[in-house]
Amino acid sequence: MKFNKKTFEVIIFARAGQGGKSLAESLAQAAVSEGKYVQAFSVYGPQRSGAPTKAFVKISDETIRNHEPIIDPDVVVVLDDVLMESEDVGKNITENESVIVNTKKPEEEIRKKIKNFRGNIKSIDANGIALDTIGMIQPNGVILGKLIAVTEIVKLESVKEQFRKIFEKKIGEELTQKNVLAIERGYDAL
Amino acid sequence: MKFNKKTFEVIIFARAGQGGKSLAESLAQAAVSEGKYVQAFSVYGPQRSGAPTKAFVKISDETIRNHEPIIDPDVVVVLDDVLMESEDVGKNITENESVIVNTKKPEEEIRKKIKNFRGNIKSIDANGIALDTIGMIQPNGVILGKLIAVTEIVKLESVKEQFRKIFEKKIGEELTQKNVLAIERGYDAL
Amino acid sequence: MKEKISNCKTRVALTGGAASAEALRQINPMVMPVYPITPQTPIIETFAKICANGKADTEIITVESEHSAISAAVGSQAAGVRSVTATSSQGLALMNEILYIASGMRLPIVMLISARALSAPLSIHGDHSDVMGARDTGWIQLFSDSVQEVYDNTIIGTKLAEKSEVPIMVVMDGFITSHNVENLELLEDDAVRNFVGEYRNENALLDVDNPVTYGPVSLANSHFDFKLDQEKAMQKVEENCREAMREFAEISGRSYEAIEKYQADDAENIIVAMGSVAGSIKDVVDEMRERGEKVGLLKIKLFRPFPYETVVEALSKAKNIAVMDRALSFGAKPALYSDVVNAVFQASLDVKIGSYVYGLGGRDIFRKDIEGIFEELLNGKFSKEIKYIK
Amino acid sequence: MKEKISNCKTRVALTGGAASAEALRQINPMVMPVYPITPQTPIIETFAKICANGKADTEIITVESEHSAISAAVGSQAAGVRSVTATSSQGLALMNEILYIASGMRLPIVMLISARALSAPLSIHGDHSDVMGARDTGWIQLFSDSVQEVYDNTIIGTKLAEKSEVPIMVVMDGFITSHNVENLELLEDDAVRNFVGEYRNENALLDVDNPVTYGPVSLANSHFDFKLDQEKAMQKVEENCREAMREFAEISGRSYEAIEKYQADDAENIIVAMGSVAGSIKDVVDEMRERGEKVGLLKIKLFRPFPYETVVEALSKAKNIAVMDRALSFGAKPALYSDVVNAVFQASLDVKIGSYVYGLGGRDIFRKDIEGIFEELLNGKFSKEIKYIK
Amino acid sequence: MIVRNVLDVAEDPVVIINATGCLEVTSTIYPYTAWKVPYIHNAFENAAATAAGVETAYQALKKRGLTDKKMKFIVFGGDGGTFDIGLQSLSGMLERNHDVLYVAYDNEGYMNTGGQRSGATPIGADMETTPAGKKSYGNRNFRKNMMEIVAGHGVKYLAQANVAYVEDLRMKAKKALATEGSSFLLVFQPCTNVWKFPTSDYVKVAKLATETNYWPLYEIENGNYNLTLKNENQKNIEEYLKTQKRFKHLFQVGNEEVLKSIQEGVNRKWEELLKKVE
Amino acid sequence: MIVRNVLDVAEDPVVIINATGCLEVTSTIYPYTAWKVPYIHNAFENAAATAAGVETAYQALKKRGLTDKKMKFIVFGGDGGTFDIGLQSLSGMLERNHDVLYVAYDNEGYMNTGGQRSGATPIGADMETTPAGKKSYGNRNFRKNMMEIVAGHGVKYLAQANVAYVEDLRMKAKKALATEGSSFLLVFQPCTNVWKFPTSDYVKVAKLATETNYWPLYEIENGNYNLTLKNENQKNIEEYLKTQKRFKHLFQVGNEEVLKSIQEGVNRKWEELLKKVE
Amino acid sequence: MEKGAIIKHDIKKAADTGSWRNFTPEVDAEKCIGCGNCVKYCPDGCILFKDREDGKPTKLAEIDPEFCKGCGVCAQVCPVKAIDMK
Amino acid sequence: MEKGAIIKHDIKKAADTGSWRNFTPEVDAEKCIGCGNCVKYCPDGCILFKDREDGKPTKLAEIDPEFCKGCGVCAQVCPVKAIDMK
Ligand SMILES: Cc1ncc(C[n+]2csc(CCOP(=O)(O)OP(=O)(O)O)c2C)c(N)n1
Ligand SMILES: Cc1ncc(C[n+]2csc(CCOP(=O)(O)OP(=O)(O)O)c2C)c(N)n1
Ligand code: SF4
Ligand code: SF4
Ligand code: SF4
Ligand code: SF4
Ligand code: SF4
Ligand code: SF4
Ligand SMILES: [Mg+2]
Ligand SMILES: [Mg+2]
Repeated sequence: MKFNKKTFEVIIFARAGQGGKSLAESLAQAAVSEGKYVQAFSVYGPQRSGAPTKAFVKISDETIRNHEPIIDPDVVVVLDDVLMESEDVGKNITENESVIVNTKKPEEEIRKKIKNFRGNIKSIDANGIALDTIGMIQPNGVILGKLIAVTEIVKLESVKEQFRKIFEKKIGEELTQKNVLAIERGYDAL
Repeated sequence: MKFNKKTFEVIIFARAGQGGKSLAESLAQAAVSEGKYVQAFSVYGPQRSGAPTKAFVKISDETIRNHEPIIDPDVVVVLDDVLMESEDVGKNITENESVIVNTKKPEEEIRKKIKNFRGNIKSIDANGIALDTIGMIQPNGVILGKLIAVTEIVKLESVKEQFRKIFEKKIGEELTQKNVLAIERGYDAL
Repeated sequence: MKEKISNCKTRVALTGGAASAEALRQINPMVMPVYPITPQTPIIETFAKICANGKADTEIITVESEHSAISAAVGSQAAGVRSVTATSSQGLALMNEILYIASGMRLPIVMLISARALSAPLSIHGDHSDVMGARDTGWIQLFSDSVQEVYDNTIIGTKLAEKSEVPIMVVMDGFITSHNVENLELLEDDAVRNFVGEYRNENALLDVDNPVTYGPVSLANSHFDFKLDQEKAMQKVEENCREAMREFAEISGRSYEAIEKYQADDAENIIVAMGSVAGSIKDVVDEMRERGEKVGLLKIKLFRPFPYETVVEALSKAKNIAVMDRALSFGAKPALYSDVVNAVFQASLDVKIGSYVYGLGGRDIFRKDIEGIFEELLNGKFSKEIKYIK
Repeated sequence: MKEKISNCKTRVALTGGAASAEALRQINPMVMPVYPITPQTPIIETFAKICANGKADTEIITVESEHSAISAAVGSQAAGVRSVTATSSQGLALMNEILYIASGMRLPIVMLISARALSAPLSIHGDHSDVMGARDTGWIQLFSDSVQEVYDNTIIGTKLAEKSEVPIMVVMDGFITSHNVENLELLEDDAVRNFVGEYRNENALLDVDNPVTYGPVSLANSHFDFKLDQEKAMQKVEENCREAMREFAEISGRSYEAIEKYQADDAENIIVAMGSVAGSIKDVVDEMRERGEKVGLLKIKLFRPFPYETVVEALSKAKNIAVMDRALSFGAKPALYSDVVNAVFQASLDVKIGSYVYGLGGRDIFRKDIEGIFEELLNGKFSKEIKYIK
Repeated sequence: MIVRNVLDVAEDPVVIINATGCLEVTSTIYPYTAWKVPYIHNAFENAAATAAGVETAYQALKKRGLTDKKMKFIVFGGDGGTFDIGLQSLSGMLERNHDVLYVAYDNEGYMNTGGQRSGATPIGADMETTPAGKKSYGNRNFRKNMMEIVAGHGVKYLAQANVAYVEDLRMKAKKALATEGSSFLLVFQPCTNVWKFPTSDYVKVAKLATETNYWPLYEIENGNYNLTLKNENQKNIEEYLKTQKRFKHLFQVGNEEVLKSIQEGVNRKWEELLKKVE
Repeated sequence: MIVRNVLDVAEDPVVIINATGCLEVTSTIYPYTAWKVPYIHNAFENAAATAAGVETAYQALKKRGLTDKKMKFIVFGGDGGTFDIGLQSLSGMLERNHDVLYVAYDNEGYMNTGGQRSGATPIGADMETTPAGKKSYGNRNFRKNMMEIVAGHGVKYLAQANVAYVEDLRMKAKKALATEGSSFLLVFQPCTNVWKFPTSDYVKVAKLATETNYWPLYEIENGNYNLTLKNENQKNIEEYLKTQKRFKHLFQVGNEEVLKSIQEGVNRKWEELLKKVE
Repeated sequence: MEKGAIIKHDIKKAADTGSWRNFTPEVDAEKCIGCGNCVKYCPDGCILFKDREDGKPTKLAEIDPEFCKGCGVCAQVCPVKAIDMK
Repeated sequence: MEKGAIIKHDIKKAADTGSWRNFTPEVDAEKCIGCGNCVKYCPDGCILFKDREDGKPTKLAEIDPEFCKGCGVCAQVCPVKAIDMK
């Protein structure tokens, strides 16, 4: 049985410390602010900084009742292309679905790393853009922008607003503003 | 239902510290040495020295399987007549059964302390005899002698032997010998 | 769940841990001894931040072990004030001795549990072993399926415990619920405060003018009677629960029962389960119902005291039942299964019951697994052996 | 019990505590961490005297709590040597967390338990609450009815645990058995030593040339499997028990089984019970049989793992069953009752089962009470409510 | 006795927290209670944690303006419940500096369970878990130095007292109660039952402990050591040991070394103490 | 790092006992184990009791003549597993003087669970259970003085070390291993994750702790205190605090007093130590 | 049956040892100098001071026989041997 | 499945961090003076000494890339900055 796919599902591959979890949470809160129902969670384990992790976001117009991890995502985000060596990031990504990769490498090279892949590759040098806008290698904001540009699952405005709400207290106004800029840059990037 | 009374049952009323428990155990071990089956146990609770306690001995030719406290004794021993104020020592003692009391008081006076009593009273000044033989107020040996004289449930020899076995190591040869003498004196007392 | 949203409610998305902390903020208990353990940490960390920022004025005691956490909670609740704590797994097991004491003293402590597996080998992930291991301790155990239920159960549970004078464990599934951001609706602070009311301990230790003695020695002539009294209090819990939930529905629009029947009324094939798996089962039920299969779910929320008769009622139309346990009882039937069997036996229902154990140590369970279970019920292809969904 | 006494055996009378200490003297384990608690004290005190006089050379560790007692036993057993400990009540509850760890590591520690009630209120007297509270911990639980059984079970239990690589609780009833002087027959030292043999831990920590790691972290991909493996080991225990008891019969002339049927073969009315009450029930059965009543006893010795099928077999002729529990499971059916119901349900036996709770906190139980229960079975006058024999 | 004298010097209402032990078991057998003040017994190992909870509840009420009564919180714990199984909970209470007076009454063993060795049992004592025998001279460890361990927690006031010196005990209890935050008293309390001596020698035995410098009377106030009784002529420890049956075997041939090491231990500890007093 | 250096100086085969914590969790994720020597992790709170069992098993084998190998037993416990939940079990092990070296690696908090306060957390630190906020300056307690508590047990050798002073650490580990009976090492180990500083500053941060006299290097041998590093010019504690985000809020207006009391605390402890050294 | 075995204080419920005492202490009013030793040392707290009827200014020790367990400590600590165990 | 999750030591089972490192340290053999600092400080114990091939008498630090987690401590403690994080 293929359970009814009223839910939009995202898997985020990242390395511990890269901000995969905040990416997921920002996206989820943005969806909530638009009246949607969400789930956002991660795979937990003893994590040394740098270890591979996965985060999940589900977005729907109805209450999401099941608590499965995502097995058939609508879009996949990869925060570090090195992860593609060890993780099968393209699993269950079909023709009209995308894998968004933070990479400097050309798309064709990236595509080759996934076996039997039929989906789209959207690559973006999020590290570079982040360094540019925030001054740190913190790709999650940029790639979040890219993600909503690709999927249009929530509005850019909602994301920016929620990001501010969540992070202003934690990291201060200035850094938040830079991050918001990074989101915008990601959104606008080709 | 009256359960088959193949078992001979003794209740010992004493005050914590008077040796009611060792009396019970000596009697039981003597019976065991004659090939009998026994149980010997006490009522336990937080005991301050001087608090009333009860010990039980059951003796039978067959394995004793039940683990009830004794409710219908064949003989009752009272190590301190003061206990008769608070305890119903004569309960279920019928015509041919006895209550053996360590007391200086005459039997009639003792008898009056038990309501509706139909059994026998055997009184003995065990304290006095003990003081005489052991040099201490330790009535349990004397009264043990009396008990077997009254009931003939085990042989004097067995008791003496077992008493020696149990106590020689604990209290030394000399004191044991004195106690054995006390048992004999109790046995021989009228 | 019907959604009668009134105006004054706030819709947010939080993790289960944060949701329970938010409920605590509203309840504003007096004392909370805490000791960290994964995956309970989101609860105490969120609440510590709330207090650090003056949004609640609970006294947090950062104790040196879970044993002391529950011991201090006994102390403060006996002192006369509302006390809460939270733990998981090894922590709950370490509290074991004092759990019995808390309930024996009839102290309605509220404990939030983020359920997790027990060592050895060590696992930080979710299952119900810890909670099942404490099911005989005389505590109420209330399970939650979603973040909304965690929030609601924290509030309902506080009232239920205090009404019953029995301590309560409000259980969420470790990680799956405690760390999962989900939508929920918050009540207004005043609504919550009015609902739970002031806590009053008629035997408060701090009432120095009316001295009481807690925790005496009971000899053979009284101990049995105290235990019986305690059991009687347990027997009243379901009724109190019904009442608390009814009142809660009035302020929240969310009506709950000790059990939740989902498509169970006419279902011949029913899964009985607790905790976060229930949502997945509902999805499957809907799908299978669309195919015309008469399947349903019986979700147990109140696991202790076990609502035997209410369960029987809910299962009275069933032919085949699958009970899903998320813990083993080594060398015996799993706990929930065993209780359901007892309920059914007592009512002489003519049903077949299969035992399914899933999700130990955080093993994922998928809707297709659940569908598989229903298929077995439909085909009658299940035996008396426990089946492990690995 | 048939009495084929061979020449080389010694007949004595000892308390249950002393009898188990005597068995330990013969087994001569390497390490015994101890922490005192009434009514376990006769066990450890007798054994400490034995060691002080050089009659055993076990290393006694006088630890600072029961938690450390079981922790040290885990350490020494993992190190590679035979380890024992003993406790009761609060002590067993305090060990709770580590009990799961000992079994999870598959360490066949032998623990003698003098069963006692749990606080609050505090009671030093006997019941089975402590042991029942530990029934899910993955330990074997072997109950004893008499001092002889305490002695025998200590010896059989050591072998059974080591064969199964599962830890064991050898249970005696607090005071009633632990402090009661009864007759028993001792085996020769050599016979006992040969029977239990040398203990060998193939994963000994002290084997420094073959280093092993005990107690790793297991993630969601393996934890379930370890637990399942552990459960499988539990499933083999009954078979191992049968074998150990058969071998024990050879050296002792006393044949045991995981359960004992007493006049149960043709009995329509059966009481199921454990521990020291069984002897009293036998007396009643004999009396009532004399009156022509078809009554019998099913005594459970091996309570964990619960021998469902063996129990079913023993009950297959029964019409009315009374299960006697000496502990409450607050808010649920008592433990033994619940297990019997599961056994019977699984086999679809057509019986009525009544639940009787007795003896909590040392409350005496008399043969007339038991007779009363049989009468109720005979009259069919028992309901599904738990009956408390106070 | 300790209890009465401590309560006697308390001026504010007190709440008592008690660990399982002789005191608890003899004073609260249901339905009787000997306590005229609020009293709670939780378990054996958690009296201090329980006290932390009770005291915090009081602080919470004060903070919210729900009480303005002054109250004192006093724990009574035996040596076993303090040195051994309750040490951790005590340590946590001291660390967090709850406003509680912890009184450890020290009878040098688990007496309520019949007299087993505890961390407070002196070396050589014949106890149920460390019996004297052919291969044993009794307990093999020196007493845990509880005063130093508690002092290590930076407690503002702690003192060692003895039931036989009542005025001294009362003075210390008073000071302890006046301390803000945690304070600690370690009180010597002979046990007639397990130490085995006639009850009427109670005071004599207790005095000998101090007269032999086995149990010096002193206090530690803000880190400063102060002897509250200057014992001019130290008696030989044997005088003390001889009064009690638990040490009887030490006077048998073969145990001379043990006796010697006991005397040495007393001397060493006494000298260490003197150094700190200076 | 600590582990490797300690194992490195051990000459006899060692058996490791580990409490739950970062070390355990990162080194033994099934089916992987980083340990080339026998290793056991039992629970969080009972490493010392487990060690007591392991060591006693060894003594039992020796007594019965079943082994003649020499072996060393080493516990690794975090500060939480040592100061708090494992204190009692440690105390028992020390009291009975098992032949075990207990190494506490001190990162000043429960790090494995994400950075909550422990008894080793310094005052003012922003931790998960004692967060800084409008009404809070972070942790309110001074660190438990574990060295004094362990010293109170009469342990023959104990020492305070720092990962940044490797030779000193190795010297101390060697001495500790050579001790008959229990010995104890308390080793400072920065946690990049919770203290929040760049990993590459690891050694710098650790050194600052000693250079500010916050973490003096010393040992206590048979009761005698000995500084193993004489710090001639003490740096201001702020230099150390500034390197880590957990103390960031202390530099905001309003928290001057806290900063001051931290410096005072360091000075006081240092002077107390100097007195003892003399 | 009190809920949770919580006992409300009631003087009548203090342990009564009246019936199982070995020896009973008796204060000799003539000898007693009112020093208070016995009052402080009685382990069971059952000696109290009362005012004297004979006009002497000192207090007089009085033993509550209901709660005394007869341990003899009072007799031992009395400096003038005013207490006799009978 | 090992009984009781007891792992027999096997070098192959040590945690392998190869694939998730941010930076990789590289030792410049020219600069390394063989002081051993990095060997002692590496938190993961993955630096060992090897003999030099170029005939110098000092030892040369070698990093095992499989177990290095790229923390950079070695680079920090090297007195001659012989280690570079790439
Ligand atoms: C967890 C636990 N372990 C053991 C006991 C049994 N126990 C009760 S009191 C006691 C001894 C108390 O010793 P101590 O604290 O010195 O007080 P004392 O009895 O000597 O007054 C023991 C071992 C218990 N109640 N709980
Ligand atoms: C009984 C129990 N309580 C709590 C935990 C959760 N826990 C595991 S490790 C840990 C913190 C360890 O702190 P520490 O000992 O300082 O070691 P670190 O992680 O800092 O290395 C905690 C709280 C547990 N495993 N067991
Ligand atoms: S004499 Fe000893 S055993 Fe008896 S109550 Fe006093 S301390 Fe306890
Ligand atoms: S950096 Fe901190 S949290 Fe990470 S492993 Fe080290 S001590 Fe643990
Ligand atoms: S005999 Fe003992 S209990 Fe009685 S009054 Fe004297 S001191 Fe008190
Ligand atoms: S001790 Fe003696 S003199 Fe002093 S008050 Fe008591 S009876 Fe009177
Ligand atoms: S980067 Fe870190 S882990 Fe890697 S070799 Fe250097 S110190 Fe070791
Ligand atoms: S620290 Fe630098 S110089 Fe020293 S061994 Fe390592 S690489 Fe070579
Ligand atoms: Mg004591
Ligand atoms: Mg730490």
